[in-house]
Amino acid sequence: GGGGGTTATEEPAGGASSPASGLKVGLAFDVGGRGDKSFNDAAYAGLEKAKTDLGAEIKELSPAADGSNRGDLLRQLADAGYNPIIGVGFAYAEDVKAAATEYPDIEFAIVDSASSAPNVTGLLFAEEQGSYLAGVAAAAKSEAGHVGFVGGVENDLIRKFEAGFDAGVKSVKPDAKIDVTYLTPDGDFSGFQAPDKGKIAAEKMFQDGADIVYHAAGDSGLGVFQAAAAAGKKAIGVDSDQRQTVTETNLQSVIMTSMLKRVDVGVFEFIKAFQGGAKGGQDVTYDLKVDGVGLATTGGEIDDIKDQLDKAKQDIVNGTIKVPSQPES
Amino acid sequence: MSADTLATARPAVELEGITKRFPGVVANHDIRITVRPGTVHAIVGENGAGKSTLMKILYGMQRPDEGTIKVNGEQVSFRTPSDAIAAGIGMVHQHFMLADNFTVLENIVLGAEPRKGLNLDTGAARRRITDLAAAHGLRVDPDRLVEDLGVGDRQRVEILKVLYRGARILILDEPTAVLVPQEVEELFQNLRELKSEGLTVIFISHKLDEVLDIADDITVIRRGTTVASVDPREVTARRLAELMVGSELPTPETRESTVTDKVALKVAGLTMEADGHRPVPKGTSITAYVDKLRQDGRRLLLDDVSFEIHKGEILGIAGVEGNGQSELIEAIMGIRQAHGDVELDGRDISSWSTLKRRESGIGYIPEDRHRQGLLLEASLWENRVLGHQTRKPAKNGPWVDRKAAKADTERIIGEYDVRTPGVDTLALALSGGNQQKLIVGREMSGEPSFLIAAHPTRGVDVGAQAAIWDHLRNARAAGLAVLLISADLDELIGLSDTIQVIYRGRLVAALDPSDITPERLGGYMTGAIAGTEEE
Amino acid sequence: MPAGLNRALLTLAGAVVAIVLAIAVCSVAIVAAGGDPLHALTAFFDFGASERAQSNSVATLFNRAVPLFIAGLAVAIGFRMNLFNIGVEGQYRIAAICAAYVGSTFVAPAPIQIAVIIVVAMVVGGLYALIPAIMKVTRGVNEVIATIMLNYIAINISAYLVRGPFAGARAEGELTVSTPPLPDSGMFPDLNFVFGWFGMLAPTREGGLWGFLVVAIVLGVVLWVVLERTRFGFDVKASGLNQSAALAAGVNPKRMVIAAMVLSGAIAGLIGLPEVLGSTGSFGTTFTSGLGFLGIAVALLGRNKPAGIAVAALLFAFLDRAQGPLQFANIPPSVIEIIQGVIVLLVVVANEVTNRFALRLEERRAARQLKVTA
Amino acid sequence: MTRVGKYHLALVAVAALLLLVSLVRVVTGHNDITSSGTFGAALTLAVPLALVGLGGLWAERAGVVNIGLEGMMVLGTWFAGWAGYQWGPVAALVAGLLGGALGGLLHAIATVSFGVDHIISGVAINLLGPGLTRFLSEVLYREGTAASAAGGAITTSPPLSSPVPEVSLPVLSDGPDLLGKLESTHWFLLSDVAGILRGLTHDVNVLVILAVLLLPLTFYVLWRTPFGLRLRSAGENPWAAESLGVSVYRIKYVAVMISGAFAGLGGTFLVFDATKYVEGQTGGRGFIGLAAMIFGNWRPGGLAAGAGLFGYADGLQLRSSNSGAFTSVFLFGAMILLIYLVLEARKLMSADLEARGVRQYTVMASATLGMIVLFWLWLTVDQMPSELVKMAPYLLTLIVLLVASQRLRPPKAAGVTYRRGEQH
Ligand SMILES: Nc1ncnc2c1ncn2[C@@H]1O[C@H](COP(=O)(O)OP(=O)(O)OP(=O)(O)O)[C@@H](O)[C@H]1O
Ligand SMILES: Nc1ncnc2c1ncn2[C@@H]1O[C@H](COP(=O)(O)OP(=O)(O)OP(=O)(O)O)[C@@H](O)[C@H]1O
Ligand SMILES: [Mg+2]
Ligand SMILES: [Mg+2]
Repeated sequence: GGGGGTTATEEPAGGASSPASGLKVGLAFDVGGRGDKSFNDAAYAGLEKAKTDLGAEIKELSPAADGSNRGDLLRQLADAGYNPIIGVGFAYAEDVKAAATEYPDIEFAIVDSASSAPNVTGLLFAEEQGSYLAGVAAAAKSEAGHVGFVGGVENDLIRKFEAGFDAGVKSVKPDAKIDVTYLTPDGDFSGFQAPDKGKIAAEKMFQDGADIVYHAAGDSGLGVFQAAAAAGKKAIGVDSDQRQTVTETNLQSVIMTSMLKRVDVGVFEFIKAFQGGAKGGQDVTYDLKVDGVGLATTGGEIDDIKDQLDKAKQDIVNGTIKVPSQPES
Repeated sequence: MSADTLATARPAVELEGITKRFPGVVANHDIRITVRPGTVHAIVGENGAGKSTLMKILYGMQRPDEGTIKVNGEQVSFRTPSDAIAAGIGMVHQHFMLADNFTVLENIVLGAEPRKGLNLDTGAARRRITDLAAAHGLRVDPDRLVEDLGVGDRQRVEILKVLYRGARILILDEPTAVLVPQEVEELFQNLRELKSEGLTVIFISHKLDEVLDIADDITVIRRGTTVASVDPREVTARRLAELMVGSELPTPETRESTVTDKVALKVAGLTMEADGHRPVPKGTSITAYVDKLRQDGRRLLLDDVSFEIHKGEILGIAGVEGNGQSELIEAIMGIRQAHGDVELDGRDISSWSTLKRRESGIGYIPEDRHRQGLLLEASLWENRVLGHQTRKPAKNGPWVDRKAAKADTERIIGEYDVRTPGVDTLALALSGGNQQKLIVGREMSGEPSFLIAAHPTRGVDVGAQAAIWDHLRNARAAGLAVLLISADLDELIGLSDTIQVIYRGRLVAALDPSDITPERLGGYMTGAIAGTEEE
Repeated sequence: MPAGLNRALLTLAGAVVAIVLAIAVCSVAIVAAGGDPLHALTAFFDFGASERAQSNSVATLFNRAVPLFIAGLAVAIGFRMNLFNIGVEGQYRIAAICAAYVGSTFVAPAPIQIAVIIVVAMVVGGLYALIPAIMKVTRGVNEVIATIMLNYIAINISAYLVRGPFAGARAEGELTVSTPPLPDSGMFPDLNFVFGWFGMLAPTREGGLWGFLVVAIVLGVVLWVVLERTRFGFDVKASGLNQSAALAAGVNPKRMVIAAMVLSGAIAGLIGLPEVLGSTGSFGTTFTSGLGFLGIAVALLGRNKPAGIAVAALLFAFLDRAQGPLQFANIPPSVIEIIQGVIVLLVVVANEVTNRFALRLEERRAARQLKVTA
Repeated sequence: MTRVGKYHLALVAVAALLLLVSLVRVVTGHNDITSSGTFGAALTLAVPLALVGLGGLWAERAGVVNIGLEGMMVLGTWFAGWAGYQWGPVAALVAGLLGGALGGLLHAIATVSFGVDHIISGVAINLLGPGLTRFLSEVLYREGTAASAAGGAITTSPPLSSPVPEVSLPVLSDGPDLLGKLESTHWFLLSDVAGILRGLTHDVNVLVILAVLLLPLTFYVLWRTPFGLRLRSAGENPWAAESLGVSVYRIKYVAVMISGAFAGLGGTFLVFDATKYVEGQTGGRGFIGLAAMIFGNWRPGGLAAGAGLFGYADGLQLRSSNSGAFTSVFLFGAMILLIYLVLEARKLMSADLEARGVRQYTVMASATLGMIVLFWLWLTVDQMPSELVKMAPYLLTLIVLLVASQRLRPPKAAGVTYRRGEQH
């Protein structure tokens, strides 16, 4: 993953922060906004950390349901004196690019998309690498040699998850069977909000003999967990440590692990770097090397294959293994 | 017994000082009527005199602004029809109040359903209806859908509805308007029977001979107020009419024949299938195909209808409603598909669109002005354009010529005496008669060579009626061919040069209006007299 | 005509009352949420502190109003003849992707390039609307269901096209998919100079004030002329007011259904173009959806008349624009949707009430004048 | 044709369909076509559609067109989620019903009391529903509230405080699971029937049972009780009803509120299925339910068939993205066309005059062509683009409507603004 640019290794000088730092950080969520207990909330966690640790004044905005005003939110933040400004989600790519040219003195960051201007920092995540580890874990734990993947919306971000997962599974069990279902086509975002459909898709996989299903389907993942619980099988969560965020106890136990995507880290590190005087124009890739992605270990279900996972991780960090970011089809 | 005699002494209904105002209209003003029990009491009056309004007040559908109502001596105040029903009053409305997609039984029991537990007790209802029907000689099949019934049957259903609720006082608002004489006679038979059982009937009609035939008392209403109470034995139809309108009755007499030998419209073998039009298969002649349809027992709405209308001739079509008149009109207008040929001035127009037919000189006064003739929520001048949107003066290239259309509407308003504040008034603000005059004026413009006039004076008061008849006669004299369809047999006989009777989609008799009575005509219309061609 | 003026004034009064009531309802909600309705009200009028922010806000307002206006027009044509084209949503999506793709495949002088794109959009939108029209006239399929189904089908087809046959090149790691970018000659020139007339700064936002506004205005005027002054418009009105009278008057109902539906679809085809030609230059995953449904509300609010639709579109755009400012004032932005819903409901209720009042007045007037003359 | 005749015909048609499907399954080897899993999924997807469709039915039978079902359903989901996390499923059920009924009340006030155009009012409610629920979430589930601690957030409610019971048919689809055993033998016809039955009886949510019961109950109430007669009369001819003392306004209010309650119940079902409210979870089902109702000719049985067909197609689609089972639809379509052609050809043989129009030949020729194309597609395509599979349910609905639409008969006064004492 991740083209040019550096990885987030360099620590900006002067970690300590002054309370009244004069730092005003603006953040614009993706459609769905705050409270998705996942991607957007992770970004907010990073922002909040900046507030407590760096003394930043923060403002976060959610777009209209149709996402038509993403660009305007960025502009309104800029006009209100916020700097830096972060757009959460690849859907902001065009808007951040435009806003960055309109406001060359303000620093922008975009999550999940590459830098497009000198004052834009791309915060990229190597989902395929994390998903690769999820695939390794799934394959290692699968007794049937049959696993599944449920994607919410068939867009290229989610296909990245699929690609990594696929490669990870194949690396352990080359002839393993992998069922893949996407709930809705690209452009129809209801696939992230349809737990019933997630359940039906996962049910089918379990009925066909899969014993572990990985999801990248937002709220629809809940259905995947339910199907797993009903079938007495396992599931893998996504983005945050879902074994902790899911409140139903019967569902917690089916979540074998979760593929973590540390958007909070990305957001916080960006703000910190900005405070330290860093400039944009480059991408920062949060990959396995910097623990920007990884697997959650809550519940201890993958402790027994820790060595295998560590090895895979090492190979990826070394570059021995190149994880594809698009599934072969 | 003494209680009985007391009851007979007390009036069934007493209306005192009833006044009802609508925006801009006083529908009823200080009306006083006393109805004796066990009698048929007729209320007559011209259109808009306030008869229906008064009855709706008595039936609880409208509330009077002033005045009192007494039923069987008790003062009452009805808020809804249910109150009136509870007081033993039933009403048959001027327009049928039936749900087409319901069975007869469902229509009758609605609102007064017998129950078995939670269920609707259809068994009990059916028994009760059959009993009632037998007792009063009202034949109906409780399980038929109302949409399949003819007008006579529907009328009986309406009366049964009222009887079913145990009404002792029946209001019949113009029940005979859609009936042929034989059906009227049958209805009167029923009414006399009801009367003999002690029921009270309030009967509304414009048809004075009928009123004189059935009524025990007559009240005349003019302009919303009672002008006279008369005894039918002491009054003539002419005197009644004068009381109603304060003028003489007009007659629809056409003077001398203006029929020419030039055929304006020729219809040959017109046949329409009931269950959707199917094209005639290739290589089959129409007659062979229609024969096949008949053999198969398919219902035909129009069955081999042929006739000619000459310039200057009025051809009247007589028939009970629902025997194919509407279909005939729609086939000639090209609104519905049919087999057979239609020729206008020698040109075959069978395959033409409605628009092209209108453009080539067919005018059309529809039977239901609100449904087919007007855009109620549009202005008068826009209504003038309707049907003439592709012709001068309404059109100017792709544009609607508003100026010319308005000017021409002014002309119609003048020539046809349409009472309106102006051409921008919405059509719905006009009274029915004025709306009808506007339609007649519109259809006469553009010099049509052939006019379809369906019930041209239905629901129109005497003054307007006479005016419309004059216009038709003048146009006929100028060479217009007219196809006249009317339920008013006097109008039909008076205006037509020839009368054809339509029965079950077939033309069954051609009659000479000069020597036919309404009664005989009714015989043909109901199929009682078999069709012999007399000429 | 004083009668017409009377009616117009009454309508206006009704609308104002409705809007005031809607604001009151929302104030209650805001208070319940622990907010201050006055803050909310100021947020709606908060166009930014700097001149530049104000210019941008105004541009945003109009840029939002333009597609809403076109959507309202598209919906209104069907509604005027009681034809419920719920399928505007699908029609504009399909049209936008096809137009964006076709526009990217060639380079021609700007007027030609843009004209071709517009024509393609209208043709595709019209053709897609032709499907339910034909289904209705030949098989009697209810257009409401047919267009609802076709909306879902359109989402799938456009997803397939944008990822498959119509996909443009992408930078490595770019996650959005879109059609290839339009050449510069395909971008509609902006209207930023207009701001100069009012002594304002030109907006700096991407695309500025979209030039498509001009097309929308022209469209509105043309449509008004077509609907109010031509034979076709008369036929539409007649079919809408009284189907059977229109039929008897020689208006071919099947042809009218097809014509109205296709015209509605063709206009729907334009809904996506302001965005494509104004800023994005392509159809992609972030293409604004849902305008077809909002168009229904806008059309109904505008009583299916171009001028009314323009007002309604501006009102909706005005409310939508406050999405950001409301959040700055710590007020849940969902009050916007509530206001919009309440306004639609109350305005039509007010319409209904004033309409009846006006009719009654007219009848009374007619009756009075007759009495004078008689 | 008599009612009994129709009933028998329907039974024969179902049997024939079953036979055909079974044949397709054996030929293609795609056992999922009639598996209990597919039918279980179909049931889950069909039930909310059927409930919402019933909502539409109640309103339209009383003469009020209800395009606001989607908004009412949204209200149902939110209130069910809100009550459910605090007081459990029973409270969720009640709250969902009331939430939907609230939307219905609004619609009734606008359309019945004020005479607003029914479509306009429905559109406004579709705007209001999501706006109001989002607002409520933003207020009640915001960070720092107890609900937020319990797992609630702006887009979701906390999960139901206790699970919704699920039941199975003992012995047959549970425990010994005889049907399941029979299904897994993959015998012709027998396994298909077993699969279908098991799918409909294994681990079903209690609300499914309730929903399935509501179909005959609706039929009973509307077509067998005095109340139902009055309600339908308001949809056929309200003036007639009024003249007989039926309180049309009250009936309409009751009907539209029941309509909203049904939509809310559909929403509640979604909440039960997901164990919580999730924003956007209705996903346009209000509209599709309405389509199912029209499809079903404004009758509960037809509506159930419409919802079932859609649910089945959607379930199969969701479950078949790997196996390509959906390609067997091509074979199925080809076989239907074949049967049609055989029937037509027989008619032609019987020398019936009217069967021989040019149009008839064109129709038959295109049917033949369609059959060949479908056959060819079935033979050559083994994996369709997923977008095209996903639109299959919608396409299928359109095709069925094209074939069956002309027989539909809506209530005569549906959508008509009724005012007391103003007959038209
Ligand atoms: N609901 C109403 N609102 C306003 N005016 C009305 C209403 N109903 C009746 N009118 C008016 O009241 C007057 C009396 O009407 P009504 O229907 O009682 O007449 P009618 O004697 O029954 O006439 P017809 O012989 O035509 O049936 C008419 O001028 C009519 O226009
Ligand atoms: N339901 C109604 N609501 C409001 N006004 C009505 C209603 N019915 C009739 N009117 C008004 O009453 C007046 C007369 O209408 P109507 O058609 O009953 O007249 P009419 O007296 O019977 O006339 P004509 O004898 O010409 O038929 C018109 O001004 C009409 O606007
Ligand atoms: Mg009258
Ligand atoms: Mg009357």
